[in-house]
Amino acid sequence: MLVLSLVLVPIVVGLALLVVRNENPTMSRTIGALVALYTLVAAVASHGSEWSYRWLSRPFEASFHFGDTAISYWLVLLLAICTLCAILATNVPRQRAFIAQMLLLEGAMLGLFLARDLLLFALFWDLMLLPVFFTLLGWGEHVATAWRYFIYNFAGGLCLLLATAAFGMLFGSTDVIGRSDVHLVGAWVPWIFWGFAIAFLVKTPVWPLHTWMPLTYSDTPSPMVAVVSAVQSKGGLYGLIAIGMAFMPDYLKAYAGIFVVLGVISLLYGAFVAVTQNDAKRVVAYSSLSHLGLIVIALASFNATALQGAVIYIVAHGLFSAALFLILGFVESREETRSLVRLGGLGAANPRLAGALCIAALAALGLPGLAGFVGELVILTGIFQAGFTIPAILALIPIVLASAYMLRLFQGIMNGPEVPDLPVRRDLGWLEGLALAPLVLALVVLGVNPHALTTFDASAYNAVASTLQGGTR
Amino acid sequence: MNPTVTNADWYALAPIAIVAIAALVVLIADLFAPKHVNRYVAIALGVIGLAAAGIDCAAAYGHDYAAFGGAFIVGGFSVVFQEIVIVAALGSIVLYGAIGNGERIAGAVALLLWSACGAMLMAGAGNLMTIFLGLELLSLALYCLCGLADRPTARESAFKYLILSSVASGFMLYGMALLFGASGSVALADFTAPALASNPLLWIGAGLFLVGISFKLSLVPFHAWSPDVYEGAPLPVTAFMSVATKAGTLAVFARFIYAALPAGIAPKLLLPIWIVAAISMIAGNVGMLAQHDLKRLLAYSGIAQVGYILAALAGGTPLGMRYAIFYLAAYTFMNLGAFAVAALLSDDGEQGSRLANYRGLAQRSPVAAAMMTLFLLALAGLPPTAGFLGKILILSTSVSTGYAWLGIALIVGTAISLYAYAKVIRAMYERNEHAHAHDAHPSVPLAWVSAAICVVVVIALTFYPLTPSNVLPLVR
Amino acid sequence: MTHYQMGNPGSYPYLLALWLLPLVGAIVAWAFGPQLKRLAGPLCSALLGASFVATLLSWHDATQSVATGAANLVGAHQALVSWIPGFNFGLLLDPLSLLWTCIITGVGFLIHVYSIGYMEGDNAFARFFAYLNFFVFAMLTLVLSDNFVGLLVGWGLVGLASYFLIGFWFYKPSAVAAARKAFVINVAGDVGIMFAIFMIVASVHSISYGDVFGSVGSLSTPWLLAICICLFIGAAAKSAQVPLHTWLPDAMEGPTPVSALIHAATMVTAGVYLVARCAPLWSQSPDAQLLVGSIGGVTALAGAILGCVQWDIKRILAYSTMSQIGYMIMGVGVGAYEGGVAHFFTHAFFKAQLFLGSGIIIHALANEQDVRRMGGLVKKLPFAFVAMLVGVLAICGIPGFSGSFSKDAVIYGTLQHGHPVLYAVGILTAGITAYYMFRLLFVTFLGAYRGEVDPSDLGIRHPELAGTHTAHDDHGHDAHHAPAWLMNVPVGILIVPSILAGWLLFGGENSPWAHFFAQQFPQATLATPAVSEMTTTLIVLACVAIGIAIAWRRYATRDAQDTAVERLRTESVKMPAILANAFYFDAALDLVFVRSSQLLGTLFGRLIDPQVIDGAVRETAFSAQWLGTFVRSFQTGLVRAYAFILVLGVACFLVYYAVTAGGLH
Amino acid sequence: MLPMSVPLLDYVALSSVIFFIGVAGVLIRRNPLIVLMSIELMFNAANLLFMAFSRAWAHNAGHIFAFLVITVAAAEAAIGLAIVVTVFRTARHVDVDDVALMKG
Repeated sequence: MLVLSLVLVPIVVGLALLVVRNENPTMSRTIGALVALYTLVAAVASHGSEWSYRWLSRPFEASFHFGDTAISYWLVLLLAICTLCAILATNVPRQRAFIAQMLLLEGAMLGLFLARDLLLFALFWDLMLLPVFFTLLGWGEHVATAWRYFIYNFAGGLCLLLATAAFGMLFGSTDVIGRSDVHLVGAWVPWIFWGFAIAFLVKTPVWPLHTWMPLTYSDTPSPMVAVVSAVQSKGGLYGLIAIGMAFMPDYLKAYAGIFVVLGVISLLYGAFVAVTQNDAKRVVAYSSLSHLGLIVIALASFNATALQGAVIYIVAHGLFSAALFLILGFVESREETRSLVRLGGLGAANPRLAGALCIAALAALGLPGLAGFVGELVILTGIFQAGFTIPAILALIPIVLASAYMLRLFQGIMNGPEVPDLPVRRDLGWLEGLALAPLVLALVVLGVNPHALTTFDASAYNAVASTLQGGTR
Repeated sequence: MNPTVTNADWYALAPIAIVAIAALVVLIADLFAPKHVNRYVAIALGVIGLAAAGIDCAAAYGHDYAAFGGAFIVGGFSVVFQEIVIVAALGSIVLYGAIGNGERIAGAVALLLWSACGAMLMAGAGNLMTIFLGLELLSLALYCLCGLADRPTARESAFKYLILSSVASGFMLYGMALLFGASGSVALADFTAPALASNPLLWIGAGLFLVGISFKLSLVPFHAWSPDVYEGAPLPVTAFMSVATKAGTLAVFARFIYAALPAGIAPKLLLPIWIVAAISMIAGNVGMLAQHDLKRLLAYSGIAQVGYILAALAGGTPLGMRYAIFYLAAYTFMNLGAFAVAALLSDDGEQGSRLANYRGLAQRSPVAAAMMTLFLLALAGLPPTAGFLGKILILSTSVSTGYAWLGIALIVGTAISLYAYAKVIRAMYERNEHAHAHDAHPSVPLAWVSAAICVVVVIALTFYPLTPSNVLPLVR
Repeated sequence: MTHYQMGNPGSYPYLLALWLLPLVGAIVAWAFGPQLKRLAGPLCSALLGASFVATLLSWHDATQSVATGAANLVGAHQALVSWIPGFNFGLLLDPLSLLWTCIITGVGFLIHVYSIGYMEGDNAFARFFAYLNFFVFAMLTLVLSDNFVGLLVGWGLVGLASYFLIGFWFYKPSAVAAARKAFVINVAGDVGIMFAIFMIVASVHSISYGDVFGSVGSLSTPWLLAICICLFIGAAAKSAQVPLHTWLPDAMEGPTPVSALIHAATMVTAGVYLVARCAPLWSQSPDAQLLVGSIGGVTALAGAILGCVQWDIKRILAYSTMSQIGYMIMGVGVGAYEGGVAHFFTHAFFKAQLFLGSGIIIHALANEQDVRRMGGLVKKLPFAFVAMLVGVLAICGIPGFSGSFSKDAVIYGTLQHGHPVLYAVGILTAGITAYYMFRLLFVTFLGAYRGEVDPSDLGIRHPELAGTHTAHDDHGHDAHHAPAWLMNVPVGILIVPSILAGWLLFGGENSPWAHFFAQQFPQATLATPAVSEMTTTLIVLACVAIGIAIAWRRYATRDAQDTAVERLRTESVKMPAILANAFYFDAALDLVFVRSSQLLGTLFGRLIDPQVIDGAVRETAFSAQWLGTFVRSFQTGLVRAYAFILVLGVACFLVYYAVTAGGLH
Repeated sequence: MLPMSVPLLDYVALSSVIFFIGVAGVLIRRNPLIVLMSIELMFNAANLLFMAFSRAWAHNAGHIFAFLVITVAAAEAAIGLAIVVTVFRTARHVDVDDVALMKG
């Protein structure tokens, strides 16, 4: 039941917040933070437990089946932490409704990661689009962005739906996530595979399905985009592991070339674009394209080391992109601009803000000792081991570019002479500091000791497990 | 054929009779009721009559019986469809209470009830005559209902509906004549004779018959009437029409294709229908894109939604039947809910359902906006609504029965529809400082209640997918 | 050698202490900077001093087991943690890392003390020391790591520290740009090492030095060469080897103590350390040796030539650093490991001393760095003159001073290992070195003070670009001046090793130096060159003498001193473009990497993304909208039109059914 | 079965001709009354067919059906005329094409 409450509590509280009339922003923030904290605690407490209730028995078996898997456990923790931090950092107009959307988003995504049933997974997959869509409508800068987000992701969601239905018909049950005895083969499976894959690739996103992403990331209020970029984008990668790799390994292997090529293009493309963007949030958005492209390659390379690296990097990217977006949100709320051309010299008056941005940016550019580096190094080692020499070499270029654009971002905001016409500066407040501290701390801790992330029990995924056994180490 | 008529035959007709008599009672009561309460009397009597019919009807579930020598067949199948029709009638009578004109309401309620009788008759129709009778009863009452508003658009809708529907009925009737010519019988049961499989009369007759069905289901290209009629008709009538017509016609269609065809010819015979269904899914949703009126938009939406339901039937499997019914039931509630919210917000004027009126609704009435959003999302097939589960189920049948292309059409259509539904949602959540559109009936409790019931059902159906097993259509 | 052993495994608390103490200092100074205020400097210095002591103590521990006969290998190896499965991390203190550790903590300590004086009054005093201590920690990680990933971690972290310290005055756009440039180029180097690690892991399945060096024999020649080249990319970036050197002169934007510690004594020599550390790899790959040696030679020469045309005192020293590291790389590259490493050792002292000496000058002249605006400082700053003189003598290789021993060892080593061309390059470079170092000395200290001369008369076109920094206003000199001894004492102490350190090499193969490294480096069979070591020394000396003579003639004669202003102007204005632009390396790198990246980024971000991909999406959306209008256009509202459509539909149905039914017969 | 003097096919042909005259009337004529009459024509074509087939099969279902249709058609005509009157009450010219307020 604890697992179930993990999903239900944020949703119920979110809905309740939508209805109540109390507009006190502190109250909503406190409630939101408490719920997020509850999910964090409950996620740890319920580790390994399950809850199941039969949903359909025809045309295929489906259940309301919740429980974490080896990999989703980390994503749940990441989500809970990111949501907690984001809610603490929330300071927007119409706070109550916004926090409600944040909680709904958290609940939907918790449902996604905790779903042990494909149909349930599909349900939450579509459900988690809605809070973001409404946030874009209510708080976004351009309506067109909401369209892009919704249309792209829903198109992906429809493919997922079709594939799920086909999966259910073919296998007879969708209550499969985390099971190790599911191995799909047959004439239909490539279609099913691509149905899933397209949804996942849109969500991640991967070039050329990415154009919704920079718009969404730059238009959404920072607390929301912190969660979206940090965790929602991982839904696709999680799906690739828990569904693509676990149930249809033969096809993931067969089409690995396509994934690798798309991953490499995303990797390079995102990095090159990030170098030239002047909108701070877009720099981070395109860097996400680049970073997540690497993870796609890692998954496609079907190598134990790369997979380990991918899990580390998924978490690391979640942490640093959440931190980056939150910090950029702070900067934007203070200076009312995100243009790297307009900003500058904030570091002198805001040393704490500068310090936090610095650590986040360094983690993003893969500085050794921070979590991003571990993921990158292990992934690349694995890719190279798996024989993807050219992708491994090409993947090195974005590392250099990352240092260029991340430093440009950091220096463009914090360094240089002070810009006289920017509004009065105020360094991080205690609440904002509290919002950033867990993320920054986690980046350092996981960078120094990423061991916990590598010891996940992959036996739940038969294909993954066999990959790990067949790995070279 | 058994010529003797027993009491059981009459009992089979009891629900219909109750509704028909309730209509008469409504009319008579209207003569005596004081003027300021007469609308409530009419509504109350109508609701009571329908509820009684519903209860009586439900009792027949599980007792299959071919009354009047197979002219009217009672069973799980007819019960489910009749209940859907009753729900639609209930919903729209309640909406009449919300927006109707006090003086004319008794007549409208009576007509609505008779119209429901027609649809209920269709649900159990076992031969061509019953089908025709039910169809015409449904349609004739609807012609009148459409015109029952003091607006030129309402009269125009009645006129258009009358002409076009009659033409379609003409085609259908001619088809029935040919079917009769082919088989020598009007009973659906007799069309299954293997010898008929290659009879051209049957093929052409079935073709014309299906034209009539397609018209009533408003499938492209027989859909042209529906946007205009839906837009012009009074809002409760549109609500009723969008569900009851489809329910009754779908019952006839399902019975025809499941139980009234010679073995083996279904795939070839019905191919045009599936093609038309696929076209409807796409064209209906595309048609929504450029609309400015909610009723009109829902008309196009209905065109596509029927396409989805047909996709479930394409395989001719029992499961497909169940999912079609599930989706129809879900659609009933989503649609009625959407109309209920619309009734909350608009008087039934020319401009009443303009989408422009919905701009900034979330500010003025957040709960109404939220409910409308839920219904639109359900129509779009997003979770956590019955529309989502319904689509999954339909997809699974269409994929497994070899009609994957219908599934793909469904997906494409859904993707397009999303844009249109989201446009309405966007308008509602737009922050409009000068929101001038006033909400005509912001506090009509009945409409609120019905909308709330629809919300609950639409969500609950997702988690408790009721797909009754005893729903295979019978012909004898 | 099939098995490579890394010291004696065991538990060495001092080793751990020496590694972590600077980290403690960094964290404390960073976190409690505002509270510590001026205490941060002494605190961090003290911690570093303690770290130096711990270095000596842990070496004592390491030699203990040899002394008691428990082991025959000198060195301490402490396993620490399993970072991620298969990537185990530990500390290794062997002669090579001891050497570096001593310099880092020892010289580092002196520079810390010096900095207390130099940075006095700076707003971010505590932050400076936090960065310095962090650098020391990072550098210790680099040299003490027992595996390649640990090395890479340290490698990246020193880059970061260097970035922070170059950009320490982050309100200066030039400093910010220089910091970024340094960091990005260094990341390019990191990436090289990273790739080497991939290859190592793929072939050896381990990242530990012991495993890797132990299985060198199993690697194919091209594979080994590839690993060496990739490692060297890292080394070249960090050690400012051509063509990745362009960041080093710009790095002089940082405070002078930083230049002394990071960009002269320690960090930039990490490349030397890497090559020396991986001697087992290089020794098996003659091609890699030739490549590395050649690049070292080219760098030595190029640095020296460019050193001749600089006017900024720190840039002169920067190019000289580049040139000297070229020597070191040349030495370790060709296989003369003891020589190359020795040159690192002596260079650390005299170059630190030169920088600190120049720091005294800069400090005294309120941040003036252009030597054209100096002159005659011998009377004003006698101590600085002495310090600089010793440094110059040492770097030029005047016999008896430390540089002479190590430089000769490198130059002779090239010949011993069969590289006569590099030998010649080394000698030539020694001569040029003498020229520009004495030029620096003469222009700065002799003649009349030119600080009051109008900059344009001296040929200074853009004072702000030429290194004339007058804007370090935060770096206040008026308020509480620290006692001068804080800066002078460290310099004074450094004079001793600058002179004496080289004597450790005295005695050739029987020197203490050779004994110390006896077990460290693979011994190659050496050719006996035609030219003896003594002759080499003499040739070098001759070249040095020529260099000094030219410098004397141009800058130090009475006549030259009198006409200094015109001379300097002519020289500034008539400088050949190729030299003024430093052989166009900057421009070329900019064109090939920076511009092309920006071009691609602009192309993708401004054209392909919004126009092509998103354009296609918008086009689809638009066509859906258009389709909607198209469908609408059938709805004319006319009943007869609707009926016509209906009948058309019926006709289609009828045709289908007629044809199908007809086909049944 | 009584011998048929007129072949069944002739009835079918005649009824289809009448039917299509009805269809054409709906499509071509602009007077709503004539349109309604054309619809009656379509119904009656079907009736003719029912009668013919009923006779051919010697089965009275067709007759019953025809009576049913006649009744329904009468009701339809009544309602139709009423609607036409309400629609065109104020119009000087009675033209189907004038009824096009709603479109698109």
